[in-house]
Amino acid sequence: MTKQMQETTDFVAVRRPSVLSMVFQFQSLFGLVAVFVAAIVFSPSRNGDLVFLSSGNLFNVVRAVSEIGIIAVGMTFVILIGGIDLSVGALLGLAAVGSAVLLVENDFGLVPAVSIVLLVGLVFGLLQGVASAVFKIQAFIVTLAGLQIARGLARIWSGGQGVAIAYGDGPGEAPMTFSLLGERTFNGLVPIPALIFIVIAVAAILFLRGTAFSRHVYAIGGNEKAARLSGVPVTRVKIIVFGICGLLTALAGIIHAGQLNQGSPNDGIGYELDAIAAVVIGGTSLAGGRGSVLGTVAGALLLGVLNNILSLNGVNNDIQLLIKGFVIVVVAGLQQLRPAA
Amino acid sequence: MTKQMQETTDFVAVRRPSVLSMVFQFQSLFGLVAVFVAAIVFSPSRNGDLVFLSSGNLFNVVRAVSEIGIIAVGMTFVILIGGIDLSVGALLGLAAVGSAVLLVENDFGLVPAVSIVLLVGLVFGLLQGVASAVFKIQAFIVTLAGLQIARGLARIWSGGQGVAIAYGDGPGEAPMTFSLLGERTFNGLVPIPALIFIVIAVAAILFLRGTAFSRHVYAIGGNEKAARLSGVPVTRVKIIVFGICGLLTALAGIIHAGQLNQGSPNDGIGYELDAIAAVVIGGTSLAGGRGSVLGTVAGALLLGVLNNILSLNGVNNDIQLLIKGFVIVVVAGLQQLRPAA
Amino acid sequence: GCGTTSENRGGGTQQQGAPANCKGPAGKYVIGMSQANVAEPYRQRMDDDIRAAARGVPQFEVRFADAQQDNARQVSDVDNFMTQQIDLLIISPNEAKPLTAVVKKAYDKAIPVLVLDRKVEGDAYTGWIGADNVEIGRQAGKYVAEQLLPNGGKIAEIRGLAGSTPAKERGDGFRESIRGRNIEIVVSQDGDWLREKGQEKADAILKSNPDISVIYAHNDPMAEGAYLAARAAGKQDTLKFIGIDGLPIPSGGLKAVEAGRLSATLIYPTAGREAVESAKKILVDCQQIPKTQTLQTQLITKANATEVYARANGG
Amino acid sequence: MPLVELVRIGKSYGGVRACHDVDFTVHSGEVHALLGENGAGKSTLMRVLCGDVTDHSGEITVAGHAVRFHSPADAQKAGIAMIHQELDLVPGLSVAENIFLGREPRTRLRTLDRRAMTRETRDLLRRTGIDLDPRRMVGELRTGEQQLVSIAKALSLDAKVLIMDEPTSALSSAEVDRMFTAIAELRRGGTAIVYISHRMDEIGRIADRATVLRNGSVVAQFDARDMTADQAAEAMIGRPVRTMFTAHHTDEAGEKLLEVNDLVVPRSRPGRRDPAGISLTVRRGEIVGLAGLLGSGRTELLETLFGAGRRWTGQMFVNGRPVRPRNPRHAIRLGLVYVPEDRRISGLCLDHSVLANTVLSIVDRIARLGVVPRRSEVGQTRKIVRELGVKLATVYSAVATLSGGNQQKVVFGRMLLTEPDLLLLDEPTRGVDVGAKAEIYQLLGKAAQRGIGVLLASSELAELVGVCDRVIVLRGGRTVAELTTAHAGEADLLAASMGEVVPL
Ligand SMILES: Nc1ncnc2c1ncn2[C@@H]1O[C@H](COP(=O)(O)OP(=O)(O)OP(=O)(O)O)[C@@H](O)[C@H]1O
Ligand SMILES: Nc1ncnc2c1ncn2[C@@H]1O[C@H](COP(=O)(O)OP(=O)(O)OP(=O)(O)O)[C@@H](O)[C@H]1O
Ligand SMILES: O[C@@H]1[C@@H](O)[C@H](O)OC[C@H]1O
Ligand SMILES: [Mg+2]
Ligand SMILES: [Mg+2]
Repeated sequence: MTKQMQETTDFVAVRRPSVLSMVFQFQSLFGLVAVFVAAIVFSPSRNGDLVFLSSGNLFNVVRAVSEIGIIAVGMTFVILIGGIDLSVGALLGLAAVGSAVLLVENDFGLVPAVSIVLLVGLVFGLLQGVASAVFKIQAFIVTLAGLQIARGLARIWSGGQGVAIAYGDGPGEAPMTFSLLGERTFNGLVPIPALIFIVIAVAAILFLRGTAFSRHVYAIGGNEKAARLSGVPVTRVKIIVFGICGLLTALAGIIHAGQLNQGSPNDGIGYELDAIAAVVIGGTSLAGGRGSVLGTVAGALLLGVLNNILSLNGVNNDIQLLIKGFVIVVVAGLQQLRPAA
Repeated sequence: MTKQMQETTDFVAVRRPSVLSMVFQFQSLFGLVAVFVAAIVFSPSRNGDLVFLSSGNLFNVVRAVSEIGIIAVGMTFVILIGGIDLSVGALLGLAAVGSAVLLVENDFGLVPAVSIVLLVGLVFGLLQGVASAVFKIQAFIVTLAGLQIARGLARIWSGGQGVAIAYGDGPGEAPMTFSLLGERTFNGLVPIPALIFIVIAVAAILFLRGTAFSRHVYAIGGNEKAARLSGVPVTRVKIIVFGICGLLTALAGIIHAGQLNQGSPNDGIGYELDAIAAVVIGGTSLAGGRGSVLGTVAGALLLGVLNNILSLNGVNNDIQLLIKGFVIVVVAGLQQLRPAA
Repeated sequence: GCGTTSENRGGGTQQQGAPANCKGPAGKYVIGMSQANVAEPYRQRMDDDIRAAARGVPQFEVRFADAQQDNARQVSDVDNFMTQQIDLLIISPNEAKPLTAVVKKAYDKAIPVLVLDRKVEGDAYTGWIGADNVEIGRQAGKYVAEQLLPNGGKIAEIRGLAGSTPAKERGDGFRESIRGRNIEIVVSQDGDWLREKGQEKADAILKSNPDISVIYAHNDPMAEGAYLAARAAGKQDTLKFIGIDGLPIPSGGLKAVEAGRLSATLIYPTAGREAVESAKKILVDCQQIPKTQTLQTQLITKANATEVYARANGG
Repeated sequence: MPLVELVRIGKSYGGVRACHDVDFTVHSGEVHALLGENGAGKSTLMRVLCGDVTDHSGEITVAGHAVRFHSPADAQKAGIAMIHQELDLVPGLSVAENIFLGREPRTRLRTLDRRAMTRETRDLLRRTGIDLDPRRMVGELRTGEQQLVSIAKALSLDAKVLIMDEPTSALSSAEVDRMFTAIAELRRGGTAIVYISHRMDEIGRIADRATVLRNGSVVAQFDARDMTADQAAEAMIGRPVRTMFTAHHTDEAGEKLLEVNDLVVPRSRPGRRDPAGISLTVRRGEIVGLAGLLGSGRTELLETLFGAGRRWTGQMFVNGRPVRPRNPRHAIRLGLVYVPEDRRISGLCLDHSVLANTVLSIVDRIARLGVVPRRSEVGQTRKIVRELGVKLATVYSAVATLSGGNQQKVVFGRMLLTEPDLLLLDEPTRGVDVGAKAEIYQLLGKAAQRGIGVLLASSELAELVGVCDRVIVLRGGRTVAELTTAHAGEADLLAASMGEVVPL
């Protein structure tokens, strides 16, 4: 994490006009394109068609990254203000458990259940925001504690075991609508979670470009003191950002429960690293103030494509680890090849 | 995680090191003392003696944190320069596997085996340092990739299964000396790993106080550009720091293998978060430039004592998670109670 | 657990600790249960079984520790139990070798030790209770070879966490019994025991190997994940899935077989109930227990799933 | 033979030519002033010489030998040291550690010789007349004090060539005098000094020669001793400059805009001299100055008024209404704005564009349904950038790529966009070139005419006398004098700042 004070020209919180700079603003897409091309080259083929490129497979990739992707969108906000959120994996578990318990054991309707779970995620995030912004405890510590608390709550709420979700209209059954989360639409092609991910991502991209709030977010990450002196409501923005991350994580947790037809207190273990990885590979700086949701989406897809093509080729799992490691470094290294400042 | 510069400008304004400031310099010890006192209060007692305070138990605590503690010492250096090392858990696994394979399968002597493993750790760390310092890839990404590579190598080196270590003089047996790592000395009281941890910690504390190198480490984390302009060999120092972390991690891996009589490719999963947590709870800023090994040791012990007292009281695991989360936030919050900025 | 017990009375049953610890029905006993990783449903159920069974023994108080899949942590957990001077240790070790020393230490302090599921080395423990994973793998292979693919065919394997013993043994046993049956494992991927990993791996497997007809997963959660992937690809009816564990819980394999998502599962008994029974024998009844109790697995298909589920839950 | 010779030095940043075919020589024992407006290329040229910028064209010779520096360390070995314009100190290290960074004294055991470090630093500080504890953390020091540390550090390097890039921009005249004594001593010892400053009076006092850069090229060379400030300014800007100070003096005082009574910031930390019992008024259309030595409490006072300080007692009225700004946001809503003294630490998001920095304070005001209309933000930015004459490639350039003075103007522009009633300015022209200063003064004048009030803290006495109606002098956190510039001059201000009794 070098401090790029003097020489940085690549990020500006607003679009830049020249063609060259356009290309480099989207440099995080480079890695994705490179990995995508490699995936095509190495794709196994069947009946002359490339398996990797079949629409079914591509949607599988998007589906597989959708939960991490949604969380990573929220994580992007947190990292942009110079924070970090380690609690997301555990909070996803809590949300998945909550969905299952409320729908199945408490027989809540779809809307109340989903609303409550989203509210839980939001409040959890806001509380972490308060601890970090008001009490000025490093976000790393706050959310590390949050991780344990969320995991503990999930275990208590579920009684330690996964809560299975059965569908139907009877008591102890979740409404059929909820099962849509595990389904595909448009002729069984497009997985619903992938759709949700895309909607969230597009909304977040637009949101982070055009709104006053997003300017505040970038400014806080860029120089918190300057932001405060410029009249940015720093504390409030920080709290809200953690709230957004919590809310999106809860959404991912609901999707998780819907996809897997169960909510287990162990869901989401280790997701925090995956989400942070997507953000950082997408070119967002852990120091805050620089980055984009578009980059994050590219980062998440890159990791998904990589996993997918390695699995499609049935590559030995140990070798997969090596390849993933090297590809990640190389992609990140390529991103450094920008026009010298 | 606000930027270093801002934070320190509204730092304690003391003309000279007063008693008060001395106290607050060691504020990271506060949390440890608080948790320690709480542990005494809540300790179960037997025959009128406090179980927690029995020397056997205290040494258990130190033994239990020794591996994470040694890694955390190395991690402190990395975090002080504003970096992070996610590869340590996997590298510990690689080192543990390496120790077992070299001693048992390749029948290397103690010194060659240990030297090779330490060298592997050192080189692994140095390479990560090069990627981060020379190619300017964010340390988070470099070491995330390093994590996967180390884990993959460990799987391959071990053949995917834990390699058991038997002791003796025959072929396929490790020298008895190695088994000392699992033993205790001074009347079976003091575990060797605890001793090693203490030695490393003391050495690192002295090193970070007394050498020019250490000033360079702090300077790089505090203001990299200023360090460079002052003639500090920034790139070299960064590379060495990652090397130190790799080396200490390898040492922890050797101890791990010795304590558990096996090297398994799954050893050390998740240790990175524990080590970083010890550093951060110890008061070192993730932004770099501020912190101490003493704090880290306190952080590691704090977590160890917390785990220990909860276990001694037979607290339910789910509740343990909640308590740990709250204690961590509260302790970190207390640390903020320095003379107001 | 619900398997029948074949007690191997041949093993060394000298238990020097038993008499010292046995205070009869009048005593009060603290039992320490060191679990490798409650994040696995199978192990959570093991703890739950112990908890439930112990409720029937008023003299027992059981304390649970969770090592979170870390050998070193489990060593500390046992250390802490010894500091608490527990009367009996139940341990389900994360791995054999690393826990051997500390188990021996407890045993040498005259604390009776019951080892569940995975083993430790040597014989410094009071008794081992568990099932045979190689045998389970064999039965799974036999079921595939005889019932699902009598004429041979291609299958995929989704394995447990690399490096864990059950993953290896279930793979080995399976291969043993399909040998020469014209069945080919065309692809084998690690699913780390996790449902979502099973789903993700199966997604890719179904794309790259559309000609497989069976997915053998090393546990039920991964088999369920694979089923979900197949359903998304519209292949849930043409493919067959088999898993292992057969936990009698709503999210477990018995229900999945009953609902027809899995063709079969094999019971992997938790040994929880048996452990408490043995503990009672040692501490309350002052009896000896066999060194080895191998619990039998049971093949579960749609035919017996409902009944076994009911029986396991006291129905 | 010149000690250092730069021949045809060129350096571009993307499309911007910071230096173009510059020839520049330095002789032993001379003070060579380097002049030019903001963005002329002064810092860039000197960063080439001190090994910080390495990808330049042209040659460098030192004592007749061609050299090529690959790092600042190389240049230091060749005897060339530089005090950078943007203070480059490590906040987490002590004064002594900063001074010896990269060349720490060691004991026989190769460990850090802390004792020697502290002793030598104390000597050094004493010799240069700086009153600081060597063990204090640099991060605790105010800007001016940090500047003193940088100077002390440079002086200790025993350099043959010492480059000082605006070393005094945050210092008041008493400290400047002391620095000049130290510089004179160095020069007598044969050290060559390159001196960059926008304070023209300083140039006349110490420089032997002056070179003027404009748009990256040398446009004039003077014998500094008989150069007039007007000549220099004309060479820098390329046209005659109108009188610096648009002597603005309101005769009929407007209604009271700001009134402060008995403001006390309770002392709560050792070593602080906080504002104590300050009372002042700023009327509409009035420019009120704040004078004082380093650490007299000016910054703290302004921060307090802006809601960015610490808890305080007393009364504050804005437009006659009692107020108590809770935080900067609240203060801005009350019609106050604040231009902080250190732009890099408190003023700017350096990585972000000029646009993003400039509109930061008004984004939520101009947003419709939360969305910032692009046309309006770009329009506002372009307008203010033009008004202030900010030199930049496009409004999308990162602020970090602007020259120091232009960065200052960006902060200034942001504040003006909020259309405030009262400007709280802390050294607003620090590092700003003469032309731009004149523009800023005009702007202040115009603002005042529109009925805006200004409270201006400055270390440049000429500025205070030239621009303000009244000047309040602080010393040790207290008001010690209030002078009307119609009747008092720089000497009176200085005397009051130094603690000599001046009738209020
Ligand atoms: N890192 C950089 N990236 C891009 N452009 C830069 C960079 N540094 C300087 N420039 C540009 O080079 C030109 C010269 O800048 P320089 O800092 O040398 O000016 P200066 O004469 O020192 O100005 P000032 O008096 O304001 O300090 C300016 O146009 C500036 O915007
Ligand atoms: N945040 C702070 N941390 C440490 N010391 C401070 C701080 N703020 C003010 N001081 C000290 O309080 C005194 C008053 O400082 P202040 O900055 O208000 O004065 P000033 O007149 O504006 O000085 P300067 O010219 O340096 O800006 C100084 O001695 C300064 O060192
Ligand atoms: O699912 C079980 C897994 O969690 C455990 O570790 O090993 C046995 C498996 O059946
Ligand atoms: Mg400059
Ligand atoms: Mg000031």
